[in-house]
Amino acid sequence: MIEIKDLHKDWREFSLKDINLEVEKGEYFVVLGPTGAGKTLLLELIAGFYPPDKGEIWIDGNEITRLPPEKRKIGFVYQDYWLFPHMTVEENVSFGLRLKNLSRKDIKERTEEIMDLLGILHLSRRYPDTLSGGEQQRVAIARAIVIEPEILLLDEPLSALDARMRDRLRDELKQISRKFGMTVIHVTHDQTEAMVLGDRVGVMMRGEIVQVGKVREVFTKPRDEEVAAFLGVENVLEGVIKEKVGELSIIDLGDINISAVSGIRAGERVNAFIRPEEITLSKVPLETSARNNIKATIRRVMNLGPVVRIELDVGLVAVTTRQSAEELGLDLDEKVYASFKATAVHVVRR
Amino acid sequence: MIEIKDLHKDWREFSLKDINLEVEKGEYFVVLGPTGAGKTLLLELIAGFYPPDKGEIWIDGNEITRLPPEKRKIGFVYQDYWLFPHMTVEENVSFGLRLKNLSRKDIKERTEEIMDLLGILHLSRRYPDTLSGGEQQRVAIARAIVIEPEILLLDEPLSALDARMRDRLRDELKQISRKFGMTVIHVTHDQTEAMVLGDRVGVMMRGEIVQVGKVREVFTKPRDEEVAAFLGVENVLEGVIKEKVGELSIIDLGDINISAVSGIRAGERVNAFIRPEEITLSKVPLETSARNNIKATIRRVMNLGPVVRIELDVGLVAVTTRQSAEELGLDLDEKVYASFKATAVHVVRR
Amino acid sequence: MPEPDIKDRISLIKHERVLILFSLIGFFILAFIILTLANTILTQVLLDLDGFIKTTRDPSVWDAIFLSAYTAFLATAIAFVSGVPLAYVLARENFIGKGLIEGVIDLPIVIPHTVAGIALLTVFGRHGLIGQFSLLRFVDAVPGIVVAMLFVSAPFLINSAREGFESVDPRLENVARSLGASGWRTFCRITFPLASRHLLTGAIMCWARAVSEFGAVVVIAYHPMIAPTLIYERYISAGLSASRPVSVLLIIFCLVIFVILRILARKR
Amino acid sequence: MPEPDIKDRISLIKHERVLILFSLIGFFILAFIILTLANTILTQVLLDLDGFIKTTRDPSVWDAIFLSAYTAFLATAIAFVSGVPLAYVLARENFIGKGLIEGVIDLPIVIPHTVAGIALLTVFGRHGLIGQFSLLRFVDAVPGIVVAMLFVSAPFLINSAREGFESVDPRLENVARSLGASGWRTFCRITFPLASRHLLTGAIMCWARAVSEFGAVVVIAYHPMIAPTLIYERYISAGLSASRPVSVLLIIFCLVIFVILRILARKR
Repeated sequence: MIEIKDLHKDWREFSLKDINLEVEKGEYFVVLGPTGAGKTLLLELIAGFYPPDKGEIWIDGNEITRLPPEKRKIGFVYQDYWLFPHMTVEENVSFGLRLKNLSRKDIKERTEEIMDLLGILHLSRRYPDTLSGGEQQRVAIARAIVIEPEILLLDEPLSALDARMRDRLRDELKQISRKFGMTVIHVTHDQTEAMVLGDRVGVMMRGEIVQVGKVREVFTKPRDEEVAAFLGVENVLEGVIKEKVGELSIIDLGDINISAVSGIRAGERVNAFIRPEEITLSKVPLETSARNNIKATIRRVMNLGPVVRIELDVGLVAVTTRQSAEELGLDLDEKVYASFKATAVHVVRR
Repeated sequence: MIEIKDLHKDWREFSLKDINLEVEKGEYFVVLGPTGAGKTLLLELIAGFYPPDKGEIWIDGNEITRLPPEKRKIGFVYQDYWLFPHMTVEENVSFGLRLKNLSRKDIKERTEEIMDLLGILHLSRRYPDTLSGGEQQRVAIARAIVIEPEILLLDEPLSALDARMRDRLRDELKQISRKFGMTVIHVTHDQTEAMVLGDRVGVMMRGEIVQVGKVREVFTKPRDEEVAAFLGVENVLEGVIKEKVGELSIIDLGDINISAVSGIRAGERVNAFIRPEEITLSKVPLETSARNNIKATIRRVMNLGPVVRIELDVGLVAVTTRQSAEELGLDLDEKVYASFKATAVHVVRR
Repeated sequence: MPEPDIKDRISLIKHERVLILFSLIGFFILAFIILTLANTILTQVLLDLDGFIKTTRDPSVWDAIFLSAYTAFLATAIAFVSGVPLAYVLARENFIGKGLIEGVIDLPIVIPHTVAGIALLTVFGRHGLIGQFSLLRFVDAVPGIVVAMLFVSAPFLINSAREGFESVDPRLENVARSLGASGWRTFCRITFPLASRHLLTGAIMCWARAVSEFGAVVVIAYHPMIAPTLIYERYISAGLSASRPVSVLLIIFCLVIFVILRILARKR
Repeated sequence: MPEPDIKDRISLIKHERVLILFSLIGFFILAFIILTLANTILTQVLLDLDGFIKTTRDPSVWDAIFLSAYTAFLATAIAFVSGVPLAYVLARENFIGKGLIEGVIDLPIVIPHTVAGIALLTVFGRHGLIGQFSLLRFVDAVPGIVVAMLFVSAPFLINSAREGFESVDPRLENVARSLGASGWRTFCRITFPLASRHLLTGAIMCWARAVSEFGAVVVIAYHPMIAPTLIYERYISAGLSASRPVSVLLIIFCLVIFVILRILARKR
């Protein structure tokens, strides 16, 4: 467990202000905030690259505030990889192991195992400057986890990658962190990353952590308008995959079942994300290509200018034009059918 | 008119290969391609910063292949602004004017007029390093257009900006280029920019221009799979705003009318973009909050694995799950209703 | 948390152990420089203040100092006018033989100073390649001093100017060209002002190197005496105690000029 | 398109007018350096090849050359051991008085060489601050030569090393630390290897500056004679024609060493 108490650091004109945070063992914690919020500095303080001005950092009941970074057993991955340019991929990955009293055979085995896991074994003799961004970040991740750190700090690890590589590596990050049971603090400005990866999320703004909570909680109940504006409000639903019919998954959300397209096996716990614009409301059930038709009661109607935000009792939020809402008589306590296509549901393992 | 004939340039390991291109006077031409396709190099050759290895560049019937850049009357805006750091905003903007034989009064007037147009008049005494990215790019654009070049070359002018600023400046770019009647070549890797801004689009890959055409044409009829994969296929519809009911616009697309949310005045020519996933298909007309219910005939059904791509005769493309398609009997020549919400239509001025 | 203060202090030291060790090792070379100069000044002031004051009133000492400063300035000016354009070409263009030219520019640094003097003498001496035709007299004359200083100091200016030009992104020049500025105007309005800090630093280093030169100058022009020559002459003819007051005056003089120039370079 | 070739050629010249002009101006300073050295060598070879050959057989000349190379090497080694850690501290830490220390490091460049010699003599001379207690003799001895060379050449190594360390991103060190490397190991395995090119260049410049020094050495140690002193002595006692063959030998020697070192620095 990581405990951060009243951590404070002035850095030129910027201040990190009285950060208090607890991250559980094995948790995947995402710090979400805009550029310049102080996210990287927070990670660097936890890693021990700089001493804080005041405050304490405890890991598993030991204070490490002033411990040098090499004694903290914390892995660190930067956005821009920072591979050692004078070493091959294999030398980069095995760097941490070679500092320990291990036999050559052990080092080689463990290095190759991790490289294999991250799909970079074929690159082992290459030098970093010959690799693509995605390959470099895989090497950086392999280098950090090969020494099996208790804590892994990820500083915008996906931000420098292109969209396709970002999606792939994002899923792999989640799997790897599960596999090794590492505690992860992942810093990002990207909402999707936070939703897909985070067990819990901390929202950081102007050097302060302004809201901490489960992903769903934070995204559906932002503390104030500023947080809401930064997050964008999304439908985040927790469920279990109940059955699979071909590519189609039926997800049990507790009260309701929904259909989604995903490759995840039955029985797995998942989060389902649906953008509010994807949900169509009507007064009668529809026969359309939208697989999901859910009966619900309107809980709240919020006027947002040209569009109306409608909260339903099943935990869904929809957005529609004001005229549609008036024509269909979408008022408080009315019964409606919410329909959305199976392809509109974004499913990820929890 | 710009004519580029067999332009070729080797640049370290990279080659720009036999570029042939014609851009009409007053046209907004977008060169769309992934990073490393050679887009910037192409612009720099047109501007005359480097001599080509072979080939010719003609402007309005005059060959300018070997003319120094200062004689070409071509404005250039880089992605990273490159403002003169030792000059104030006003000095930056007036730089080009001060090189001409103009009176101080004329210079001041025209500089202020352009700064006002771009909303940077209040920044005139500031230095570039005190400005935000969006402000810097406005200054760079003002600096380029104040001398009223015949041709404006934009090298990823929006890529360094955050999303909100990008959207705003994108619309302004379009308006400004209209106002001055400049011929614009705009280079980007962003499909939305190409769709929103381009009169025509050239797709560039690995140093070659692989497809040129009207935006709609290129996006709906990509030459091959590589281009299609890079573009993503989208619904791009040309129309005119027929009437406005509050925030709702009725757009006349020729055969059909659709409803959309937009602030654009009636009578204006627009492009409407709809993502294929937003379109729901059904066999009977639906009473839902989706404003648009369009009767159409299925022209083509393409199996794309778990999902099916369905082309309709009204020029729309929809994507749905295979199961939905089978259950609803979505086959060739069947009549269906395509419904999508007014908020799902992205409307921009043509 | 028991006694956090002590624990903190210990681990802080541990943390930065390498830097502390390095500071200690590095201190030797610093102490060597400071000690050498400070000891000379203090010895003089404490043991022989009168001798020092007398020296400050000796016109031949001031003549030598001003001649040094003046000739070094001339050498710097010549190096600037010819070296800055060369540095710009080297910063912007790639061509065959560029590495060779860079080597030639660094050569004067490696050539022993008296060898440079002899070489200059074969060119600018009374029977030298240029000296025999020239209307200017070089041997035992101001032009000879300037030529010797120019030879040893020009590399500093050229290398610094080159670095300065390399720090100006060519895209700034491209933009200026597209706005209608010719190559020359672009250089004057964009490149030169943006590199001016490096150019000034380079000029300062060039002047400093020129004003400190002895070996090359003493071969080509023992007279008129520049300050380093004057000191050598006093040392040879009258020993350490006679040359020390002039040395102290020169150290102070150079220090003052150097500090002023550095402050100027920083302000820009 | 009528006569594209001629049109092309003319506008190409127009386009790069500034660079061509600058190349012409820059050529003067290049020509000055090349001419001076080439003329000396050619004059010697064409007019007095025998004298040159005789010089190459003169053991006292070779003694002086080897002494120069050897003492310059010692000075470089000392500067390296103490200067590299100092450079690292300056590259990584910010503290009050850092600007002052940077100024102190550059001071030896501005101090006239004979003044440096006098100052070193007051410290390392027989009655000097250190000289009176030291077991080593400095005056007219190898340690004196080394100390003089060290004083004038150390700044070059320190400044180059510092630039090298500044070019290594601290985040590379951070990552190495997080992987379990201590500060010292991080320096040895990451920082030092990545800065090694700059360190080597700095050492070369330091050696070159040391081997070329005359003024500071001649004051503290006229004997044993290093090459620049030997040349000066021959020039004073026997004139230009007696000192020129040794000068030519030294130019060639320095050129060869310099070229070898530069090639080494590039390979790394």
